[in-house]
Amino acid sequence: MIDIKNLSKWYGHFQVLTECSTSVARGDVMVICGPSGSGKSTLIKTVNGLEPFQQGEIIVDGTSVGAKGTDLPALRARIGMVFQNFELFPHLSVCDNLTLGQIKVLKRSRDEAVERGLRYLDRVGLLGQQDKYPNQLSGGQQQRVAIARALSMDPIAMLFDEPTSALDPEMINEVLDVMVGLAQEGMTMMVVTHEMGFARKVANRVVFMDKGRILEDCGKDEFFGAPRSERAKDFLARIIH
Amino acid sequence: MIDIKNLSKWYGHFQVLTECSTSVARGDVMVICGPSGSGKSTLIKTVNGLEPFQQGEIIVDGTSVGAKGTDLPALRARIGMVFQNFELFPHLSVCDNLTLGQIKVLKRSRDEAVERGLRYLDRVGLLGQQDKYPNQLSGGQQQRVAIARALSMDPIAMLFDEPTSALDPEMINEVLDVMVGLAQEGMTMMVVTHEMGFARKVANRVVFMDKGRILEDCGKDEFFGAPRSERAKDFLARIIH
Amino acid sequence: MNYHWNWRIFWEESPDGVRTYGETLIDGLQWTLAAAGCGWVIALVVGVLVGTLRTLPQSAPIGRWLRLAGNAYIEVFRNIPLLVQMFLWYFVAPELLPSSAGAWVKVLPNLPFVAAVVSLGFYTSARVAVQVTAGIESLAGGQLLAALAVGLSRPQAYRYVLLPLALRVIMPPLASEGLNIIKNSAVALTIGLVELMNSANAIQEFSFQTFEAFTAATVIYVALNIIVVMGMQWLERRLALPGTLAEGMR
Amino acid sequence: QEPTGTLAKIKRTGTITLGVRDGSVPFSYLDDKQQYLGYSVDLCMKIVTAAQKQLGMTDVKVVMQPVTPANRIPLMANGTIDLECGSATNNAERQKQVAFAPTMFVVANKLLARKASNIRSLADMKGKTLVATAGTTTLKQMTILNNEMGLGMTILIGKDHPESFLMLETGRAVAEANDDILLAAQVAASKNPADYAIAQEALSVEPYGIMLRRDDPEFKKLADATLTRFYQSDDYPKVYAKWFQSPIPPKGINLNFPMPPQLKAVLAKPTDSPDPAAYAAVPPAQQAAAKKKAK
Amino acid sequence: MFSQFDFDVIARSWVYLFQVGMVFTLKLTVLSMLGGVVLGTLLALARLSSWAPLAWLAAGYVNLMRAVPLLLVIFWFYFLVPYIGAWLIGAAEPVKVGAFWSALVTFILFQAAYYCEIMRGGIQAIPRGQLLAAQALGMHYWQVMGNVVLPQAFRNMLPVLLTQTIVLFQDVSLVYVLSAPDFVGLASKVAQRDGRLVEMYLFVALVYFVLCSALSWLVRRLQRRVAIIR
Ligand SMILES: Nc1ncnc2c1ncn2[C@@H]1O[C@H](COP(=O)(O)OP(=O)(O)OP(=O)(O)O)[C@@H](O)[C@H]1O
Ligand SMILES: Nc1ncnc2c1ncn2[C@@H]1O[C@H](COP(=O)(O)OP(=O)(O)OP(=O)(O)O)[C@@H](O)[C@H]1O
Ligand SMILES: [Mg+2]
Ligand SMILES: [Mg+2]
Repeated sequence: MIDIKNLSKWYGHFQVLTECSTSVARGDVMVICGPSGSGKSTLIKTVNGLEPFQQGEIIVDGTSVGAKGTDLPALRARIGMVFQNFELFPHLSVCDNLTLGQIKVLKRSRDEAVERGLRYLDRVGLLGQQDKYPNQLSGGQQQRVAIARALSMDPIAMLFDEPTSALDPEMINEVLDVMVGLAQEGMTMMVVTHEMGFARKVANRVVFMDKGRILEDCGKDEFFGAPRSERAKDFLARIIH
Repeated sequence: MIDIKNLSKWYGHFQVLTECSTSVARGDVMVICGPSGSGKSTLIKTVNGLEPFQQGEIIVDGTSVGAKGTDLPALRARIGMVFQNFELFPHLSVCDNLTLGQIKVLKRSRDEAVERGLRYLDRVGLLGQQDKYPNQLSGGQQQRVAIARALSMDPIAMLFDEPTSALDPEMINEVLDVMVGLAQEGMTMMVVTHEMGFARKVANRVVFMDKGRILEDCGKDEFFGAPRSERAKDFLARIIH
Repeated sequence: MNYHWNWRIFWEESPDGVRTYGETLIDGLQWTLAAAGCGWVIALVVGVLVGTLRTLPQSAPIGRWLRLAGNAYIEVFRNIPLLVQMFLWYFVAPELLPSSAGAWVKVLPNLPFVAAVVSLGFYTSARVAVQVTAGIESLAGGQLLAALAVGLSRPQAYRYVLLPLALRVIMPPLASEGLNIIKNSAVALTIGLVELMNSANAIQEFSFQTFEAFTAATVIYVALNIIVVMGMQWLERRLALPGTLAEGMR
Repeated sequence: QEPTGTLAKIKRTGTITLGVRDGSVPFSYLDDKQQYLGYSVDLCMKIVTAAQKQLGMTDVKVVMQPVTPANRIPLMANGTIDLECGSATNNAERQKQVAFAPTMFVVANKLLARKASNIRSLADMKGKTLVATAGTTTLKQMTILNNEMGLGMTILIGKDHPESFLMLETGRAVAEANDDILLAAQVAASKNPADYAIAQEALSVEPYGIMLRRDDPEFKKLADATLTRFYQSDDYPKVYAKWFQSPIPPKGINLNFPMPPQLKAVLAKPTDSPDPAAYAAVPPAQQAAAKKKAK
Repeated sequence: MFSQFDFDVIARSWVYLFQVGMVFTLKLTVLSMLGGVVLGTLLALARLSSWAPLAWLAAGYVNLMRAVPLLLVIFWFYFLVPYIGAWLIGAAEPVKVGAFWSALVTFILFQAAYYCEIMRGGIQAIPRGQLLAAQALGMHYWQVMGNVVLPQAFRNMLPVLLTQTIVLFQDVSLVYVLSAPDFVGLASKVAQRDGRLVEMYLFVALVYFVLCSALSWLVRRLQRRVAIIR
């Protein structure tokens, strides 16, 4: 469903991504890991066109992301995205956060949007919080609202960029639980994370990046078990205490 | 030389110091320790009148610090003080940092001030750095300049407020070495620090504070060896790994 | 000093034989408010527009050109004194029009008012634009990405997310620009708008009670200031993001 | 006997400050060499010379301080200027604030308009735009008449006379109200003098005087004596001719303005009376306003 | 369309405009800045004083100045300064103060309120430890301020102070209402005398635009350098 072919990207003279290729099939859960600055966030943002790229090709559900004339907003509306810092809209109530995209982009009626928004709010265990504002919620709650916001657009796939790394330890699990549930229901997911527990539990693919290159791209069991590149080994050793 | 009697101090309704009494004789090295917020910094700052207090009495070399009409600047000029964050004057070169107080307060001639400043700069091992500016130096070097600055006023005693706690581990020793040297030369010192190695080596008195009270005030050997209050025990256990 | 104080002057009839001097002053106040108010509308609209242009991504060439245009706009309107801008709009602009249009414009009864509003509006808009840009940039990109990721188009992202947030952030500097435009409207006396300052001056010319007239003007300006500040504080509290300290310490 | 007031000040500071105007041609104006000059300035210099002589000083520094009609009176009161050498109307109201030297000219308020717009009297201005200069008696009179005669004119206000004329020239105003002599000078200096006409209707009679500070009898006495002597001397006609009947800088225009009979009368019997009736028959427009004032 | 315009008037007068008008404007700007910064700094110290009445007085002054239009202040002082002067030196009659000195006093007093707020921000941004360190060396209040706090505040705030000075430079044009011979005032006199408003005002606008743009470009460069030093 998501095909990335020979992707390269530069910031000025600095090459962030070098010839990255991988693909995610319907129902796949792909975990992307690697040291800081290796280009994980950049890679995941190119998938829904939030970051432009200079070389290569990305095809999402038949649509070429980089092609001229692609209706990027329409594409993005079909892919949910969750950020490290939640990025809820602080001036809108939870309910309005959930319905803004549905109403403005999908042109749903307010009633329909609210109904669906609340269904997903319930799904992440926060029904009853819809009239609060983002800053009145804990980090874990905010991130779960962000997931509900993405889900309420009925996405065909979800992108996560370190969804738990800005959270206090107690809150990490409440978010991971929601993500595990999603994965088990068959949602297609690309997840940048250092939570190897999550990867072990639900990933079927793990991608390891360093310095803008994809060094490993293999099944979960292979990644955690079989021999692999020195760098990945180092990285795993450091990350799993 | 420094006599503190029944000292109490409030910030508004909050009592920071409660009935503190202790005294430092000429040539004593007193180490003050205790948990964060226990009032150590406040206590040491009352000694040269940087913090006013409401009850009790402090006599430094015969001068009552809290009395009306005491010439605080003159008193402070005779007591050196070193701060956690160095507090060198960033707009002045090292040399000017060393001479400012001598020229403005002690009214020394510039030549005399420079000569004496450089002598102490040598003493802390930094001769040759006099034309640099503070932020061109490492933290450890800055703290040593701060010590030289205090020394160049020819103080009768030195106050240190956690002089090493803002330093990277590699630099702590270069500062402690200077302080040990000073102690061994017979300088009267009050030192707030968590460096128990330093205390063991040169302190002859250790004061332990908690919640604004002096809980222990005894010889070094007694503090590290003999039985003492639960809190101090707890504290020592946590601080010495 | 041999100055004859006469505070009753404001109840005395002014030379036009219709109004008292006090009423002259009130009339001036109304012109001040009208000029500042209309100018403020222009300043906000143009300022938000230009400020937004300057945050467009530089990657697209069109973005680069719009950015450049926005910067040039700000440079021009910030770097010419307001007085000179008023002269340009009042004395110069009509002469540059085709002569028939110019002749029509020049006999507009409210030309000083129109010129004052336009110059106050554009002059202030450059300052507002700088604030708007800073406000949007302070949101640090994350909100824009999130809005785009939801599928909002760029204009929608600005309309529903970035601008509402940025305007909240820049409320205090906007408030002081709002005060400035009231004060700056006094410059319009140089092109003959009989606003508050000018009516105080007229009272002074006709009655020679200089200090009374200026004292009254000063008091009115200070009162205006207090009202605007209080209004802005009220607005700021109302628009404060729920859950932040700006809401007030409760 | 020690001098007092302004004379004492001159003696102490060695300086006298004349309030001058940017564009009251030919009374007081700025030429293209950035010098202030004119008929009033010449008269003032007579007073300065007399003061210097009386004080026994060899050198008095003369400072030219530009003023506008709107600020000349406060500036006189607060000591910024010592003599106002412009084209100030002497009236009873102003005499409460300042003093005047003996009348040096007599003018009438009139209207100036383009010939094409056919303005003969104030009544023709109904609903049209008029310009007058801030701080002048003319502006005050026009404001009153506008209301009294129900003319509904829009009155523009120029900062000084050149700006007022500019409003007329650039078509912003249909007519300019001002003192007839000033209007004549403006027309003469304009790009196309033939385009303009001064309406015949005289709206007032106004004596011009040099302003001095009030309650300064010693200086006033000196000014009175100096000007009285000068008005009756043989020099006076030369000075009059120099400004009103010969080419004057900057453009060498000749106003060709013969001495009006009212002026001749007052020169023969110098006075600083603020009452217009002392100089000529007062036009009805001015009488009405004066009546209004009285009630 | 420009056929009836005559830009010759600029060629004829620009030397004079710069030699007299621009010099007047610049002199007023620079002197007002110096006076304003000094007075503003004193006001800032007063506002931060622990003696409440002084702090209130300074705050009241600053707020009053910032509440009224500069033009009103200019008029106030043009008429009032001679009386104040007389009161100050105890003279019986008002002191003669010309447009320049009156404007200078006005701008110093007015701008000081704005410089005060800038300096106050700068002083408050200095870490408290700097104050303590200076006091610990035995320095008196004025020594602490003069040698440690103010130099740092001043250096950190230099770009902001200069930006405010550009505003001042533009504000000086308002002395036009006093018929003072500043750049705009002289230009408008020439313009009115020769009936060449369009040409003259366009020229004036261009001159200000070029000067202010250049100045603010310099300030931006300075700002980057200060940011690096810190
Ligand atoms: N806008 C930008 N301009 C220039 N360089 C950038 C920009 N954004 C990111 N980079 C650089 O690109 C590289 C990859 O960044 P990216 O955020 O994708 O890394 P990451 O793998 O997500 O790291 P982390 O784990 O720290 O989030 C980094 O070296 C970063 O400094
Ligand atoms: N200016 C102040 N106003 C109010 N409370 C203060 C102030 N300064 C310090 N305190 C409070 O006084 C108490 C003692 O502070 P102090 O800095 O002396 O503690 P400390 O023992 O030095 O702690 P640390 O090890 O963290 O430096 C703390 O609870 C602190 O919060
Ligand atoms: Mg990242
Ligand atoms: Mg401490």
